Amino acid sequence: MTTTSVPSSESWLEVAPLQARDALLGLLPESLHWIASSVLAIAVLVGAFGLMFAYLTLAERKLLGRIQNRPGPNRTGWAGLLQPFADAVKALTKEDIVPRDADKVLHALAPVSLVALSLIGLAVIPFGRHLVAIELDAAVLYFFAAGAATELSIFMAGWASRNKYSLLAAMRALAQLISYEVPLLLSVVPVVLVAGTLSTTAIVAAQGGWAAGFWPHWHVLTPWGFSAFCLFMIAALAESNRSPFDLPEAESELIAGHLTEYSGFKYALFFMAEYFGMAALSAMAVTLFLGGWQAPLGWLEVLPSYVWFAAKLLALLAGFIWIRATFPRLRIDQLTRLAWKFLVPMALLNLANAAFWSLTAGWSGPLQAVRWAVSLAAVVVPFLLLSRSLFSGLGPRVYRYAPS
Amino acid sequence: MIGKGLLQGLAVTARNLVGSYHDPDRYTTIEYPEVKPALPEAYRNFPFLVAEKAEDPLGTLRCVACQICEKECPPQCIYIVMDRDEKGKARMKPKVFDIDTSVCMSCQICVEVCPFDAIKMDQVFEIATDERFNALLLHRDQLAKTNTYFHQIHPTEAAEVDARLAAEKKAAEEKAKAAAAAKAASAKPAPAAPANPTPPPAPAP
Amino acid sequence: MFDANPAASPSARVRKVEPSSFGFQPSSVPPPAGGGGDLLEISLGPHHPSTHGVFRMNVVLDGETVVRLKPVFGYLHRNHEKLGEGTSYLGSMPYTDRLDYLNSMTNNWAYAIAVEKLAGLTVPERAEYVRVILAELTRLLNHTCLAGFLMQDCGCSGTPLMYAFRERERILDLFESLSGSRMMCNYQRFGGCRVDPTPAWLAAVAQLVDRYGPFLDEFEELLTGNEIIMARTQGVGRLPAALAVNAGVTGPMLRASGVGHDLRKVDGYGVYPRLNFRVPVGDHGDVYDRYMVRVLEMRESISLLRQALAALPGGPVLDPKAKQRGLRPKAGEAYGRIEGPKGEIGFYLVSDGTANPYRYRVRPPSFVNLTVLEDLCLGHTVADAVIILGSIDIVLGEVDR
Amino acid sequence: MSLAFLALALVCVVTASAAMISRNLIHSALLLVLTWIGLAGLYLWAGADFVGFSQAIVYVGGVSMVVLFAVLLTRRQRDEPLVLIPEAGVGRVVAGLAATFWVAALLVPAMVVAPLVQRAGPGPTLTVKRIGELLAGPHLVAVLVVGVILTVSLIGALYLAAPVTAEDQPEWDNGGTGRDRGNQEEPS
Repeated sequence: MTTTSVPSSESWLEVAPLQARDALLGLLPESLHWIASSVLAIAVLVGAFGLMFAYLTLAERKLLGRIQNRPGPNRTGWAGLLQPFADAVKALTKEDIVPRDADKVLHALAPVSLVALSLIGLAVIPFGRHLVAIELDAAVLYFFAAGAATELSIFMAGWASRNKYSLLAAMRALAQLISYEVPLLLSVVPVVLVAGTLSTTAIVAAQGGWAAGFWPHWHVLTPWGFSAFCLFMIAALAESNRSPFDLPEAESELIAGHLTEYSGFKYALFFMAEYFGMAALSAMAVTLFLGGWQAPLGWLEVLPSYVWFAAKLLALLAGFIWIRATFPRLRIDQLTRLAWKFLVPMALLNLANAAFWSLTAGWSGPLQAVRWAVSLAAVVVPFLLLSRSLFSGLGPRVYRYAPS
Repeated sequence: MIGKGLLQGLAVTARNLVGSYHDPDRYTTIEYPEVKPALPEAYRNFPFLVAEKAEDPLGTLRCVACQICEKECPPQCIYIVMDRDEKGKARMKPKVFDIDTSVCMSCQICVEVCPFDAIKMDQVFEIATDERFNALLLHRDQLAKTNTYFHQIHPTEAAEVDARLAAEKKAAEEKAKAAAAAKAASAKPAPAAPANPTPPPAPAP
Repeated sequence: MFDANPAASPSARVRKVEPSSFGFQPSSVPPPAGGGGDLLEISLGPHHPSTHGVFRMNVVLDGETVVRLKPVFGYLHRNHEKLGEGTSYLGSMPYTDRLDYLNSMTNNWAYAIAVEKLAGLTVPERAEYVRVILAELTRLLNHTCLAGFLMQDCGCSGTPLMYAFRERERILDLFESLSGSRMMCNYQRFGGCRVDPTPAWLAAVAQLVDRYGPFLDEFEELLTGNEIIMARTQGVGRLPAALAVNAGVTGPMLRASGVGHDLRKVDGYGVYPRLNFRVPVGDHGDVYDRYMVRVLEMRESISLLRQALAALPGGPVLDPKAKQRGLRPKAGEAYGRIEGPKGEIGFYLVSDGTANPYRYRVRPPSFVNLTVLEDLCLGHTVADAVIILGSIDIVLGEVDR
Repeated sequence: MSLAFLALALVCVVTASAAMISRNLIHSALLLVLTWIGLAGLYLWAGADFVGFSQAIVYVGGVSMVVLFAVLLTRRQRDEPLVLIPEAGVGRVVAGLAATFWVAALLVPAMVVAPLVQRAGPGPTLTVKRIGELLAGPHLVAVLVVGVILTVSLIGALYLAAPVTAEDQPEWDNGGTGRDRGNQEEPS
């Protein structure tokens, strides 16, 4: 955690986490403070996100259930609230099966490295006004560098299992990563361009305030920002292997893909990593586009900043689940085609759009309307053209009836 | 416009999410062990044997061990041995009546072919057991259930059966009476049930 | 994996794949996963999540593209036809429930028609209408389930399947309250039906029919316009009309290929000639057409149900003279067929005058439609093979018998 | 030399050597990824945060995938040894020694001339901004030229890789299996 001095003007809820940290550190000798502070930050992050993972699995199953008009898990504890712990006990007590021909080292290493890599990205996310584990100038870069190797772990899992389904999953994971890393990064560049910084705290700070008193300066509320947000979320879905891009897992095609030969706690670790990855990318999206911990309206700032962050994060995660409940899966060639023929060109055009937005920051009055119109057109027109070419030859059909 | 279908789909799932909280037409789950499903009257499961009296179920079985059901049972899960006295004369009662419920496919053909309305379909479906062989082979004493029970589970059908049996009995008695009046006192009384099984009457709706 | 000549063209590589390599050879240990060879042989099934039962597809992949596919079945073989020769005519009726266990009502009907032809029985008017009602309910049930399963194969996380099953349950409830069993109805009899439907039951059917249209609207809203589904299914698994006809494909699959052949029109069995309905046909013969033709058929079924309910006459539902037990038809043969939800379901019976059929043979639509599986899948990816199999609409109880 | 540097250097050297020695191509590739991670760590240690993170994104996230793809698509038989360790001939030994000599001749003077720094420089501060200014200012032309060259090579690669001609079409893709049903004109 940062050691910025606590402003006294803020509400006690806002500063409560810092005071708790200081109180804990006060129990230790001065010489241990630097390490204790880091350990505390790690412990809080792992604890909070671990708990969130546990209840996210429950929330996903509940939400999926309700969307499918069934109750979801409701037997363990009140309304199923103990279900995650029952699952954990089950996963821990299950036999850990390693196939005879498997590459044992990689087979064991894959889930561990995946969890670790999914988690370290969280270090640079500002969860609240004063809550960021590490202040980095190149924090955005760090985040994507940390997440770059996650699909490598999936590849390891798939390859080490010595199972043909797993191998196909490994190949798919590689193809997916190569395709989606590019639009993911490209959709972030406009934000960096406009905010003029790679630091996450500075990007959040740049989104503070309101235009005309009610329109927050969040990036998502600009044409280029909305476009970049959508691109980022699509790429994030693919990066975290969530439906409709869950091709490495693809249970109707590859049984469980890279997870086929995993059981017990290793399997649980993969799940944990999936949710950590999902949470990390959503947290990044909140930071980059949704104003981070900023409240949507001035008078809503009575709630502490981290509550706003959590609310936005949970909303995005619910969106992930909602999408999973609704969409079918893409095919691997369609997946890569979508990335290269739609997302990448859109992201590049969006970059130009953001540059225009950045250059015209001084326009006001009627010029402001022109600025919005141009930027909006620069999003809508390429979208229509690109999507039409992407879906050429497809569409609703008219059916005839046999003459009787 | 591309993406419209996707948004429509999201709207449908959202509607169902909300609907599952207030619309019983969408949220149709019955939480089974706590809430028992309402079985329709026609529901059938494994067969049972109808007995007249609860005090002596085995003694008052309607079954006369004619073995028609045994012959007609498609998976051949019924096994019947006629009860005989010391001289080998048939007592018109089953000594052994076994139904292997692990083989039975609940098709109701035994019920349809039975001329004596002696075997009917039960509605007990919670028959799970941890013993695959003996526990699923039901014997005479386990199969015998009273007519009252039959009335409870299939009231319409049971009422019809009772009415028919009563009518048949009355007809038989009158016939016997007429025969007795016409012939001398030495004539034997006719049996309670027709000697030749008639084809099964059309089942009750 | 196969010994492939690196210099060979893809076609030469394909020729290297000999059918003998598909046998059950315990020694053919899977080759190393980490590379080598160009072709990958995968056994999709028999316990694979989307083979619709215990079915196995031995596929040879070039990358993810299917270059060879061999269906392997028989895992659910129950000796159905031979059992039929050892069982009385009546005793085979409950066995037909278990052929295509989703559509026991239509199986019953086809079998009943065969026996009625053999024994020269007539069916009361009311029973004919009841049969139409049940067959069309079965069609709704089958097509709804199929759409759900197909979307599950496409990768939907169960949502369409759950909606489909919710509606299917309502139809099963109706079957249960009429026949006593949800799926194994054993309802048709020679010369009519076993139970006369009560007015309350008919009212429940009318209610279900009224709500089915809106359900289909919502179902289609979720799926039909979905761009991902269009991308996944359009142009995938095209079945040319000529191949469909030559392979004996029937049912919605044939009609999706553009051949308007429907036994309800062609044979005009039952009271179908008196009812008004159209036969939808597709122009492309791909998975999307197969899905859409079924959806359109469901809409026709709703209209058929309305007409049949309105025209339902009174009277008995079972010819009282028709003998059920101990039926001994005169020596001869008969083939009874109807348009089942999956296609032409037919029963061929030969009688030698005894109580058991001398020969008993089923013409199962699933099995015949499955024969074009390889032709449909070649050149597509594994993911497509799965949805092509799903769109054929098989039930392994009927394929393996 | 700090402990961190020693640890990072050890990681790099050990994993690089292991990657060379390993008989399993996939293991080699994954060890190579570890080496790159170690290198990224070295950059970070030296205060070059941008280069360090870029190293991670580009090499760990991108190049490693390409390497693994290449390995997976390479044909190899089951029992064939992966790394060819041939019988040592005189020529090979000489060639090896020569290569070693040349590498050493390049590296050793460099190390002597520019001794290793004893400690990490000042913390990573403004390197990103500085790099941006340099790339967009004095080196703009170079950046543009490199960009054009890369784009051209990318398009060329796409052109070479795309199978579009009719003779490239595999036999199984002719719309049927050549079985003698179908292929006739469609019935009306």
